[in-house]
Amino acid sequence: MSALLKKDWFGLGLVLIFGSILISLFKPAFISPFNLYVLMLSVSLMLVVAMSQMIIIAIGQMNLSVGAIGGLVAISFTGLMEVYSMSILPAVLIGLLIGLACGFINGYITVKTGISAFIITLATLYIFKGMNLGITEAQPFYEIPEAVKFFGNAKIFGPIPYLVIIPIIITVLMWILMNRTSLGRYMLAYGNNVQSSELIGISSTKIVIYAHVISGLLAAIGGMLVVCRLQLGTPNIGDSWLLPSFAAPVIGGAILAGGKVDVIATAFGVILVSIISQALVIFKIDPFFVQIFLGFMILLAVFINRYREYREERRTKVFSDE
Amino acid sequence: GHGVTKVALVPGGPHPYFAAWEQAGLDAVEDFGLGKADYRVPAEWDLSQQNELIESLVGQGYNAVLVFPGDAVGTNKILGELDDAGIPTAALAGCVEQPTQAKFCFGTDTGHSAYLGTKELIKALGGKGKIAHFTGFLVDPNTTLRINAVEQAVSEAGGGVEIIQVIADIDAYEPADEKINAFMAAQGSEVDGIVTTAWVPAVVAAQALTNMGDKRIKMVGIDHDEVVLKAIKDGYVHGTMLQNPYGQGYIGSYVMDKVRQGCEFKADAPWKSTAQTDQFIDSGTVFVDISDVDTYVMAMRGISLEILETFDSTYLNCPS
Amino acid sequence: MNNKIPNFVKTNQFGLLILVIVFICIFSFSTDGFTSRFNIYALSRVVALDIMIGLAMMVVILTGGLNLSLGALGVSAAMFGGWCMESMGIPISITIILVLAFGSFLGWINGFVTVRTGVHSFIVTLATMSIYFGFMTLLTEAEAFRKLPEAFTDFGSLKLFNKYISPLLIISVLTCFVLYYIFKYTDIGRKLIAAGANPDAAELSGISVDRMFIYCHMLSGFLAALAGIMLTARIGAAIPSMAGHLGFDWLLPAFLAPVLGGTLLSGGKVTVFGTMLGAILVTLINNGLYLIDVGEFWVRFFLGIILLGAVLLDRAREYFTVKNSIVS
Amino acid sequence: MSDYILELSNITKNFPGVKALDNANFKLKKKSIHALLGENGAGKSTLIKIITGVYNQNEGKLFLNNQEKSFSSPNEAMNAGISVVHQERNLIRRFSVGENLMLTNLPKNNLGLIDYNTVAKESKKWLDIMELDIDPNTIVSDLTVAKMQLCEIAKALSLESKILLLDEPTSSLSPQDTKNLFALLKRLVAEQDVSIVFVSHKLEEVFEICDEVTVLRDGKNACESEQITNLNRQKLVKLMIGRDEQIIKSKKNIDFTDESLLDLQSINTDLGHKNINLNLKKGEILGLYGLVGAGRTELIKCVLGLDKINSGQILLNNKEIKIKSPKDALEKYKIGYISEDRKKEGLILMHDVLSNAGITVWSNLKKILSFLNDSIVYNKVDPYVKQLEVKTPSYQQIVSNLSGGNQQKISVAKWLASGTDILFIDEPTVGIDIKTKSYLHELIIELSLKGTSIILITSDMPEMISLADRIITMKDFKVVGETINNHNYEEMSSSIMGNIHE
Ligand SMILES: Nc1ncnc2c1ncn2[C@@H]1O[C@H](COP(=O)(O)OP(=O)(O)OP(=O)(O)O)[C@@H](O)[C@H]1O
Ligand SMILES: Nc1ncnc2c1ncn2[C@@H]1O[C@H](COP(=O)(O)OP(=O)(O)OP(=O)(O)O)[C@@H](O)[C@H]1O
Ligand SMILES: [Mg+2]
Ligand SMILES: [Mg+2]
Repeated sequence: MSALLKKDWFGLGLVLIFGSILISLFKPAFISPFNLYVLMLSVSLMLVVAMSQMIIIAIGQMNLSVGAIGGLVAISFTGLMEVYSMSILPAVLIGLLIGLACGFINGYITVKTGISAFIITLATLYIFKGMNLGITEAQPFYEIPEAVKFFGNAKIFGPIPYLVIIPIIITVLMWILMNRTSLGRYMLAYGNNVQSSELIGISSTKIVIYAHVISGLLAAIGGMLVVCRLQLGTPNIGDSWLLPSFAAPVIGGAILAGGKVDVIATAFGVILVSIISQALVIFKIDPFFVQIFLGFMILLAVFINRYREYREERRTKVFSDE
Repeated sequence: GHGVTKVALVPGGPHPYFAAWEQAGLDAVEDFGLGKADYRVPAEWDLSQQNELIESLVGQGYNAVLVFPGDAVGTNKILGELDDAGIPTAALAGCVEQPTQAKFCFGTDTGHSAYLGTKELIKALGGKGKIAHFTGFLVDPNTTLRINAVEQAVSEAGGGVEIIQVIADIDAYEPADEKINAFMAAQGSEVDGIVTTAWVPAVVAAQALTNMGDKRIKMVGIDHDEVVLKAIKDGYVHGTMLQNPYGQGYIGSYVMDKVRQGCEFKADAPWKSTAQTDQFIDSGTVFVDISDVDTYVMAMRGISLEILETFDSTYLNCPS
Repeated sequence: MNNKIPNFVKTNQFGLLILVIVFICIFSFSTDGFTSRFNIYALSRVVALDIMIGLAMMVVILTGGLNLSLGALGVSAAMFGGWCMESMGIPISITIILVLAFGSFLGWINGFVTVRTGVHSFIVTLATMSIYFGFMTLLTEAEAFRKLPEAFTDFGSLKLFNKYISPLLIISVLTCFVLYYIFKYTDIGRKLIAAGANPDAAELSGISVDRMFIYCHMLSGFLAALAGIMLTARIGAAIPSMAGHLGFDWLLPAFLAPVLGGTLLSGGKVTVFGTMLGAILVTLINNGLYLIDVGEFWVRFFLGIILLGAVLLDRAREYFTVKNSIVS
Repeated sequence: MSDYILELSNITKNFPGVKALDNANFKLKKKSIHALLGENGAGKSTLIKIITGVYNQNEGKLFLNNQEKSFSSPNEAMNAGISVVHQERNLIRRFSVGENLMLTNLPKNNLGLIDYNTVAKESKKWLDIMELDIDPNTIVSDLTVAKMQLCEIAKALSLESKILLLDEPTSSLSPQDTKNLFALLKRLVAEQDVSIVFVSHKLEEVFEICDEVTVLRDGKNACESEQITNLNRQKLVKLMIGRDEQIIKSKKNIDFTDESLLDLQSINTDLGHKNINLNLKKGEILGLYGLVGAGRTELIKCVLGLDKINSGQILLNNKEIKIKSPKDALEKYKIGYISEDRKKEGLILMHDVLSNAGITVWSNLKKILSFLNDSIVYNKVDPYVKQLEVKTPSYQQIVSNLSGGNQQKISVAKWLASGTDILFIDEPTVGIDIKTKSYLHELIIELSLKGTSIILITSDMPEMISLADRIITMKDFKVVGETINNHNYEEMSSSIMGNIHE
């Protein structure tokens, strides 16, 4: 029991359970199959995005370009299928490749120049988003193969959408990566203390590049999943990812200075954020109040999960010393 | 004596709605002998970015500016400065609020369009039912106009219609998808009609209804996104309020050239009035449903030609 | 010891200055309108605002934190100012004082919550961004204040120095000098920097770190409010959307200027003039790209490339100067 | 063929503004324990880092088993059979002890995933060898400083390398831990043919276990592979600092019946201190002895208002005071604290010497409108920095580029400058060379003669006995004894240890 209490996800799990019970007491529609389906969809998409940011938080950096990568891949993916009539599989592969390349660029420049990833990804955010706009001239692509549309819309059984499959696999893989592989442990070690881990013999180059490449790949997958969901490839995909991508890991106990992330708690963070924004709709909150509520709910969520860590977090900085 | 007219057509930011302006400008150059009529897009939806772009366009020698106001109030300042510098401007597609130095507003009366759309929805519902309204950023003054217009149309319906929910701030696809679907889950069985008054909510709501296969809920959208048009053809969406971006760009460029040649607006020009301005010319708003969704382009062209043909005689006093 | 290279050359500011000059040359020769009076005046106004926003972010980065609520705060303050002038008829000078106080107060909330709860300022300001913006929209019902005193709005379009320069730029540059003075030549400024660099050590050395952090947030609020007033004067009205949804439009310039200026993201270092030069550089590039006509859809792309180039060049300069200062 | 396992010849290493090593030579014989000595900043750690591939030398060669090698990363050195305990702590604080020990070579199961049971089992083995009673699943940040240091040594051992480099491994160990460690090191040399490089500032330790000595002074060899048998303490000190050592003893007469200046009365704290009573007389050096973890640092932090005092009172000049924060302590009551953890709490490493040395005096020096410039601060702190002979190229040097010892001097200098009445000094000479140590000792005595009252926390028994006027012993967050110091090492140490072990 006391071991459970120590877990980052435990407090959040309780909040989720009690919160859901409370909401469904007031609004039974909350646990209707269709609502669960909608909830799972929004969780699925954000999960991938949150993981993409989480792995960069793990090494104590930030990736401002997640959304830009996601958007670029989304429109490349649909563009290839619409303009070049490419079939789905190669389009997916090229999409992943673009994500990988973007991540590699971020990681490579960051580690080779020693400039903070915040700055590098701020610049690449402009570059990737600029390419996106330059290619599309702000026009969406509409010609999506039926199979893609089906994947984004159909249910496996009950309220469970096909779309959750990939995010769930990714979450499991991420858990294994962060908890059971040397690579993941080295990333966390690196995030904990860059100098120590270099002295231990961990190669910064490898760690940083791998983390960014994984982040790029996840952002790419996120972008393509959004295409499946929206059934069109608009240049705006990814524009709204940045804040939720940080909010979920941080609500899940991640420390922005690096070295501490928790995959399960991050997933719970995503669910919590989704439930909050859904609750705002379900309870018909006046649109003029929505922002205010959202702000207070974020603070509340973080308080609940953070209180016991008060001392550690008190003065951690976002960026470790360069 | 005024040199060639070089018109810049500047939207508020990158958005598919304005794409037709590009061709419209080129056609205007061809048809009316302008020097230039270029479609120039700010890199972001951001008032300051738009201002910066416009300022740099003046530096590049453009001498007339047609602008979709990044803000109905905020854009006035720069329009005034351009006017002081001898560069005529006009608001295109959406209006700026008076007092303004923009020569006129040529576009859609956003409030009126929402009002008409809601009327159409109420008609389709047979005068009673529960409706929801999905719209864009709250801080856009047009959003408030739309919310009020929808309320007004509902209040005129005489009690049979009720607005059960307004969802705003969904001008991005992903939050829109999340919120609209959450709404469908919670109120889908209760709601009878949906009116959307912004591009993204219209697309997402049309997509949601299509995905659900729901033909019971009546929806009236806005604009001409393919998703919305297809949903109309497939019967998931009742209709949409179309605007006339091509005509705006084409006729707007023409008028700017005339103004630069010294034409003045007639004192008794039959301006329309909107909540924002009383120097408004309607570029045409039409409601299309399944019956005319395939032919709306022709209908729009008809409206444009009609406006163009009578424009000089109706609005302008030109030096001979 | 080798001291052939003057100290100033070793700084980030020097690198930026060179870049600024290079870009001015490139744009003056390759475009028509760049040196026109209209363009320079327009640039001076844009730069003025970007400097102020950059400074407002810089003073929170100093603490090792971030202020995401910057834009929301600035707009809230500006709307408050609009309300004072239009609805309450309060004179301009008093309004300005009230607005700056109001901005500092919102900044104080950010600082107080951050310090007292131990939640990171990134999250606190993420939440207050929503809250401030939400309250602002709720209270104003998204209505703009546009019947502002003419003396006030005229100031925004005043042209000085042979009509080349906006007075707003002068305010910003003056602010830079004041901040520079504070950080370099006052006890309090030094304490702010020390607290940001190593809070634990500063605390044990008799500095009240919590108070310093709150001061930084208040200063940030103050500067954001000042930016809000300046923007109001420039557009002649206080508009809820003047910094975009949730004030987001301010965030990129807010980060770019200090970051290019050499402010350390981990805190404990400020570069006031670096931030100023950073803001100038970004504005120049943006403007130049529009003039050069790369096609607006590609502007962001090239802006990104140039930014990347600028930080890489700066790193190269640093490397070079360090290498040259090695004793042999 | 020589029987040197490791040989460095003519190594030069430059840092911006500093020549850390200047044509230095070093030879490590097989199966020997070789002491690497020198003042702070002499270049010892730099040499270690060159051997382990952290830095690349600018000039010179490195031979391993008579073959020329150059390591471009710590990994390569590790693979070549060199393991190291660096001067800085290098454990990953949020990881468990076991994982830290195994980190470079985490055991995998047949799926290729980390097997944490094996991690625990394997690491337990090395903890047992070190006679460390720690559960491998403990998170490192929950350990005391001493335990962390021991874990770090265990980690180095776990690589089973033939060359072991230990950079000040005993700096935070208790005498008992040190004794155990030495026994183990001797066993490794005898039984497993390991060769060890040992860096320390404690000469007793060097004489206890080392065979050969190399001394660095300003990056140059002051002696090279000298047999320990040819040296004595005096000679060694002379090699290191260029002159003889001075032994300092406080010869004051404190009237212990005087009124106390500072009085802690039945203090109970949040951290677990029980009924602490102690008083400090004017001009007295009150020693606070205890084994590491006795709660001394924590007591001081509670007094400074950083943690909560639940009951009891603090009297200053017989008046009850409430200290809310270190700022309060400094500005209202003229009480200062020199932290034991100079990197985290003592210094702002990224700032220059001047702002670190001046931080405590800014408030006092500020002029109208809070005006303050460098020269005002410089005038104030310069005498103290000079007095401590801080070795720095200039006041603009960034503190993190100074050697550990010089950093410590700066963190002392700033409190000297602030001119407090009461000074808490926590482990002032950890990692400090002999020369500086005696300066610091002199300084502490001089301060107290001038009327500053000092509470001195140190785990270094000789230091305690040579400096303190009265020694209070703490154990498990309680005061367990009080002795007036007669400066007789044998008597005092047995009486203190008697208090602890009673
Ligand atoms: N990374 C660095 N950058 C610049 N100078 C450095 C760096 N590391 C060490 N130095 C300088 O090199 C010299 C040697 O330092 P080193 O750490 O090797 O000394 P040391 O003998 O280990 O001292 P101590 O006993 O205090 O640990 C010092 O003057 C130090 O300031
Ligand atoms: N056996 C133990 N196991 C775990 N934690 C301990 C143990 N003993 C002490 N601690 C805790 O470890 C922390 C570090 O104690 P520390 O060694 O700094 O105490 P101290 O007496 O001030 O040290 P020093 O004697 O070196 O000044 C304290 O918070 C203390 O509560
Ligand atoms: Mg050393
Ligand atoms: Mg201690």
